[in-house]
Amino acid sequence: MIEFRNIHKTYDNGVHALEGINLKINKGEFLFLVGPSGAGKSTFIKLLLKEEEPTSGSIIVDDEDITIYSKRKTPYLRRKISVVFQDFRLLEEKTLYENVAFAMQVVGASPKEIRRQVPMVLGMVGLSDRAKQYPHQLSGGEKQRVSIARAIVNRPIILIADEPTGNLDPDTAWEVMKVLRHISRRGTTILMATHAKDIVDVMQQRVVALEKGRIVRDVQRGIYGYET
Amino acid sequence: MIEFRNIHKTYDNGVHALEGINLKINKGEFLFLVGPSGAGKSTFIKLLLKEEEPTSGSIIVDDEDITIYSKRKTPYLRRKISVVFQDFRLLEEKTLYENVAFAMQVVGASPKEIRRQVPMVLGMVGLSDRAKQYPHQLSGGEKQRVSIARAIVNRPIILIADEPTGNLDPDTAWEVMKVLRHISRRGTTILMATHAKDIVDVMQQRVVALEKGRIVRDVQRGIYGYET
Amino acid sequence: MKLRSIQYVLQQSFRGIWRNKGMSVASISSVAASLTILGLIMILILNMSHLAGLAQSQFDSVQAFLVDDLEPADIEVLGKQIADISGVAYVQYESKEAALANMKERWGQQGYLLDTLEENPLPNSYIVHVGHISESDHVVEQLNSFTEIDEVKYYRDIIDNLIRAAELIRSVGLLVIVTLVFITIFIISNTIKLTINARKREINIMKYVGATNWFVRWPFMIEGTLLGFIGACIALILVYFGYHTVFDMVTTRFFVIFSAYLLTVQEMMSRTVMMFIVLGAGVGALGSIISLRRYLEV
Amino acid sequence: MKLRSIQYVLQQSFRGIWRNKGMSVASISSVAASLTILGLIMILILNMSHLAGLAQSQFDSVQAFLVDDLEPADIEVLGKQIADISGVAYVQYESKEAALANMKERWGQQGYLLDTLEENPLPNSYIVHVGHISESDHVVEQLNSFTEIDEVKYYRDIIDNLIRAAELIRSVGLLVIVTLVFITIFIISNTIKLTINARKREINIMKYVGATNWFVRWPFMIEGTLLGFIGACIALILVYFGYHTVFDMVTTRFFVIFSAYLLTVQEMMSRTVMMFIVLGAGVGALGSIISLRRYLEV
Ligand SMILES: Nc1ncnc2c1ncn2[C@@H]1O[C@H](COP(=O)(O)OP(=O)(O)OP(=O)(O)O)[C@@H](O)[C@H]1O
Ligand SMILES: Nc1ncnc2c1ncn2[C@@H]1O[C@H](COP(=O)(O)OP(=O)(O)OP(=O)(O)O)[C@@H](O)[C@H]1O
Ligand SMILES: [Mg+2]
Ligand SMILES: [Mg+2]
Repeated sequence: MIEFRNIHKTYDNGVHALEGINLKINKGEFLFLVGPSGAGKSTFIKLLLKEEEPTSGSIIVDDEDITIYSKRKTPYLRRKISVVFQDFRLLEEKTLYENVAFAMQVVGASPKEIRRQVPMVLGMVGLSDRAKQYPHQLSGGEKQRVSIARAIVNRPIILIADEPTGNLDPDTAWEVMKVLRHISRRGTTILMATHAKDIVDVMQQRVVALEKGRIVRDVQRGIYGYET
Repeated sequence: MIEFRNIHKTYDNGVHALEGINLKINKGEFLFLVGPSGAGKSTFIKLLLKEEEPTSGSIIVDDEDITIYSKRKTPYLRRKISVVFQDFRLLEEKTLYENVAFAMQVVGASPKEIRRQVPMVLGMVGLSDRAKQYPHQLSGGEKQRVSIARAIVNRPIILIADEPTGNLDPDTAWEVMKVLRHISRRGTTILMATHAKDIVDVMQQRVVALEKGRIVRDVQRGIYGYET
Repeated sequence: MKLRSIQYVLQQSFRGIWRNKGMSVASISSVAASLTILGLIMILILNMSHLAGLAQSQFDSVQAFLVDDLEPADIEVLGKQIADISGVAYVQYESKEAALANMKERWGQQGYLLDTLEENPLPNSYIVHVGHISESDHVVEQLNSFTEIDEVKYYRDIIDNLIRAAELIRSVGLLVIVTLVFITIFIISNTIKLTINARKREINIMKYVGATNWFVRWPFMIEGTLLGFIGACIALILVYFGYHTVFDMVTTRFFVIFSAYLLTVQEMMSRTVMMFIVLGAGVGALGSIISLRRYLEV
Repeated sequence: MKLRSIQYVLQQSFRGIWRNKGMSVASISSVAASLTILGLIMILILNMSHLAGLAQSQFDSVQAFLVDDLEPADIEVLGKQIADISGVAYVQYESKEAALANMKERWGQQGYLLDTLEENPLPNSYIVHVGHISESDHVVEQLNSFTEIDEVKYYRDIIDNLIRAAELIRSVGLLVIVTLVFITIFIISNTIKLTINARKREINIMKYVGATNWFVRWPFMIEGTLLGFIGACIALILVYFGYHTVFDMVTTRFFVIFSAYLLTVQEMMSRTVMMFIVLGAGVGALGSIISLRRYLEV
């Protein structure tokens, strides 16, 4: 499903964010990406989305090498891979409903489908009654949940989440994890960058640990593994 | 130092964010504000900063009632109270150094002081070598630390932190907590809204728990107290 | 494009305008302002050029004095021959008696001086009206080749100066209008650029949820077109009422006869309507597409 | 304000311009474009008004015909009296002989008609030059009160028309210029507004770190002033070279004599330099302050 082949990424300012990453993620897998601040987790995700280009190496998604992909096809790549961003990236001038509906309009969903699907996912993240409000009227945790709703509404084949529980209290965080586990069971590949030790330890899934741009650990049914 | 007297806050859309808050915080206290997503923690902080006005009730800061304060004096209130924002609020077009220096220029610090103080606080949050970079070149955790550096550089008498460890790995989070404890020992009053159960449990400080806009618990040397 | 998409695009465009009210008003008014200026200048220049044309028509005649002793029949034949010269509009005969009477009338107060003349020294003549002032030279040349014609009189200097002046007004005017059209295009596209710049975050997010470039572009393009179109309409209304007022003021308060020399409000509008709408809407649309380009590169 | 603060403000302003290069260029060029238009129109209108003034000076004389049988001494006394009338610039005497000779010369080809006259029927006259065309009426009135003066001749219609035309050009011209100044102010302040709108987040953050309103305002104001000032300078350079080119073209390629009737490039610049700089920089500064207002309310 996803394969990183000897990926290096050096930013313009000389920071070596990733140094020789080799990783294979299978269809339907649930993978935690952990590591200290600045380890390269977000960079890893940005490369998958073609938000940044790797300095060397190649990335295979769904049997296609996306590093030699034409710019034109980027939108279609991003429809396969949904993302929950660390900074939410909601459209300030659209209501929650519209923010989620927008992701469906982009892929050309029918109004009927949209009317059925959007309230459903807003319900899944517990925001049914806030549908008509704007992002600036929400608390941090609520914004994060809208971002999750938008990411899952199109039933993507790959879901990437960058710190999706960073602004959530433990209870709400677990609600979100249940949603993710649910869609993972439906066959979606999930890649989640996180610092939430509790969650990683309890979920018992594959854990890949990054440190200074390198993979230092890759275990099935792993734990967070950093001292606190 | 800070006193909330029967504070109610209802937003324009009818959400009752705070309902009858009475709370007294003494000088030099270290207080955790906990509660589920949407409980009213950020609203509590916004009222203190006059980002929002309470619907009723009064707030006393440093012996002055800030609810009857003139708009003109708001900047001086904000110099007493430094804030680490949940969404960082860094100036995108300034380097880290400039972002921190800016907070000092605002209060009219001398260039000499600025040159001494800024590198010091950047060192405290472990970002000395990134001083010349821009916010968009940083990872989420790094941005959060810049935001903390900016908040402490002026040695405020009150420091408010909204989820300051949300994007940090446990190790870095503890580094940040050490910095906060350090300035707390110097006499700064600290108010921290957080979901980080581990941290609250270990720190053994006063814990105020909000739920649906009401204070449901207020204990000295408390713990996070929500099930996970 | 599917019907559903068209509906989506239109809906997004109107919402875009409405949600960014402040900026929409700013863009529309900048477009209106610059087109209004263009309209003002066009009024000035077109009228000057029109006046130059009218002035020329006052000097479109050439007087051909005939030799003495021609038979009436010869004179008539000559008249027909002159009328056949290419460029000649029509011909008028003035007998020597008529010429003297005219002269006396023109001299007015001093006309009595002519009463002391023993005989009429003036020749018979044809007044030859040319179709266009620029053909005078050629007509005069032809007239000189007739043996029956003694001398040809025409306002050579005035005609030359008028032709030059008209040429000058036309070329300077064209230069000014073309310059202005470019400046207008510039201001409009700048405004659209600033409007879009303020929304780069929005565009960025759209791209990250998987929107294709055209999916992002369409609503912005329609929005730019609408802003430009509304601006153009406002400018047209301003130009229309502005010119109407000035026209009325000039023709009633100053010279009534002036009305004949000014382009009518209708003529003016017929020259500006299409131009303004194309400029406003076209530049709005193009400006949107071009300004979007750099933000779509993500 | 402390020296340190001034240094801070200037530094921030230049950085602001540099870091928002794209928008700075857009603002500067919109300001330059609208002031250039204003310059173009001012060239047109000031020149038209200047030409009208020159045309008037061609008709600044009145001819007073004297009654017959005046002694040369009386004539001389009368001349002095006329010269004393307020509004009279200077007086020229034309004897009846000189008048006839002039007339003969004017008639040219047909001058021989005058040779048959038995006696000179023309009167002696004074040609009275008035200081300004608008004083003609008053001078004529005074002249009519002399018994030695038989009749006063002047180009009443032409003078009236010229006065009206000049008045028309002045009032329509003033209207157009004032309208344009407003439109220019509008475009400049709109541009500044759009520029600031795109930076509202920045302003918002400044306020949250405890900046006073003036601390936020100063750099933006200086920035607006600089953008406006640079735009004004570019417009001045364009107007200068543009007018220089057209002026040269008109005076060499068309009528050499025209140069006397056009405002020189220097005269033109002396009228625009201050105006443009005040408009560009002033509106830039004011526009910044006004546009900032709503973003400072946090
Ligand atoms: N656009 C950029 N330009 C330059 N350097 C960058 C850029 N983005 C990230 N970096 C640097 O690359 C390194 C890896 O960053 P990345 O965002 O991948 O970290 P992360 O693992 O997501 O950290 P966090 O947990 O704090 O979000 C960091 O040192 C960061 O400063
Ligand atoms: N500007 C606003 N307009 C309307 N409603 C708002 C606004 N800001 C917050 N709210 C609502 O008020 C309630 C309290 O929000 P607040 O941001 O204080 O929560 P919080 O405790 O900080 O939550 P979190 O942990 O998710 O950040 C929420 O239901 C939120 O949706
Ligand atoms: Mg990250
Ligand atoms: Mg909050």
